Amino acid sequence: EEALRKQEHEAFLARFSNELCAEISEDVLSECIKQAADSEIKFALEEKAVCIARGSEAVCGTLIEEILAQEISQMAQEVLDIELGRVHKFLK
Amino acid sequence: MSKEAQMRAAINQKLIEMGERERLKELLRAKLVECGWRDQLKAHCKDVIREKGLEHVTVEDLVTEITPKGRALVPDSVKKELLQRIRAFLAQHSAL
Amino acid sequence: MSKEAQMRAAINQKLIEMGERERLKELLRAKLVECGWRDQLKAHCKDVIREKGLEHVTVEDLVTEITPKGRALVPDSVKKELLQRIRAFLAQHSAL
Repeated sequence: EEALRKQEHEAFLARFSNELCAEISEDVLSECIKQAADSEIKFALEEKAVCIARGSEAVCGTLIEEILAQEISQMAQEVLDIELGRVHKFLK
Repeated sequence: MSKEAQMRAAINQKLIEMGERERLKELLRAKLVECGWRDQLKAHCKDVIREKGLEHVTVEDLVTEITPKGRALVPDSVKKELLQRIRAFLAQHSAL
Repeated sequence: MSKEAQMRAAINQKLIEMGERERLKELLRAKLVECGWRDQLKAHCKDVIREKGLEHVTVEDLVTEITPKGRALVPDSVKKELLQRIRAFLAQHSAL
């Protein structure tokens, strides 16, 4: 009877250990998976925000350069035309 | 309450009271970092986000997507070590 | 194409699609007049012509000569306003 009781107890401990192991693993894995998903989404969002900020600055810079180039060449042409016109008028 | 249920309740209480449940969790967390599981999972998260596009993924979607791989990636040696530690504790604290 | 280059292309495309790029150009032109940039640069043009002599200056020379000053004379506040406007536009149309 004692041997049987011991055998049953051993079987119970083995079963319980496995259950407990599964339970603790499930708790920890769920927690770690949630943390990983959370932080990776956060990280990706931050990375995207930085990329948008840099991209906006670059596009802004290009836009300014484009307008300056147009304005400056137009202005140079205008001023030269005016100055030349003045000289022609003077010569006449 | 059956004898087995009583024993379960008693062991569970002891696990909590003695802080062993938390220690077991801590052990598992540490082992997961040590064996590279966390890094692998992170890389998998990045892959999923890249594939689906950030704007189409919520945290919940990502959890659902990575959980099977997360479970599969736990090395047997880590599971064994945890089980070993639980068995040792139960052997010590579950006298007949 | 790098991630940043892709982003720049996406921003540009969005600005063009919605006609915002043209509006931003108009805004910048107006701001350059408003802040006195045009007048200052025009005066500088005249100085350069006077210094070099009209017969020795081509349009290309003049452009090369005045461009550095043209860039330097754009007030930071104008650059900032333009950037702000781009950011606000992207925040409103965040399908990037």
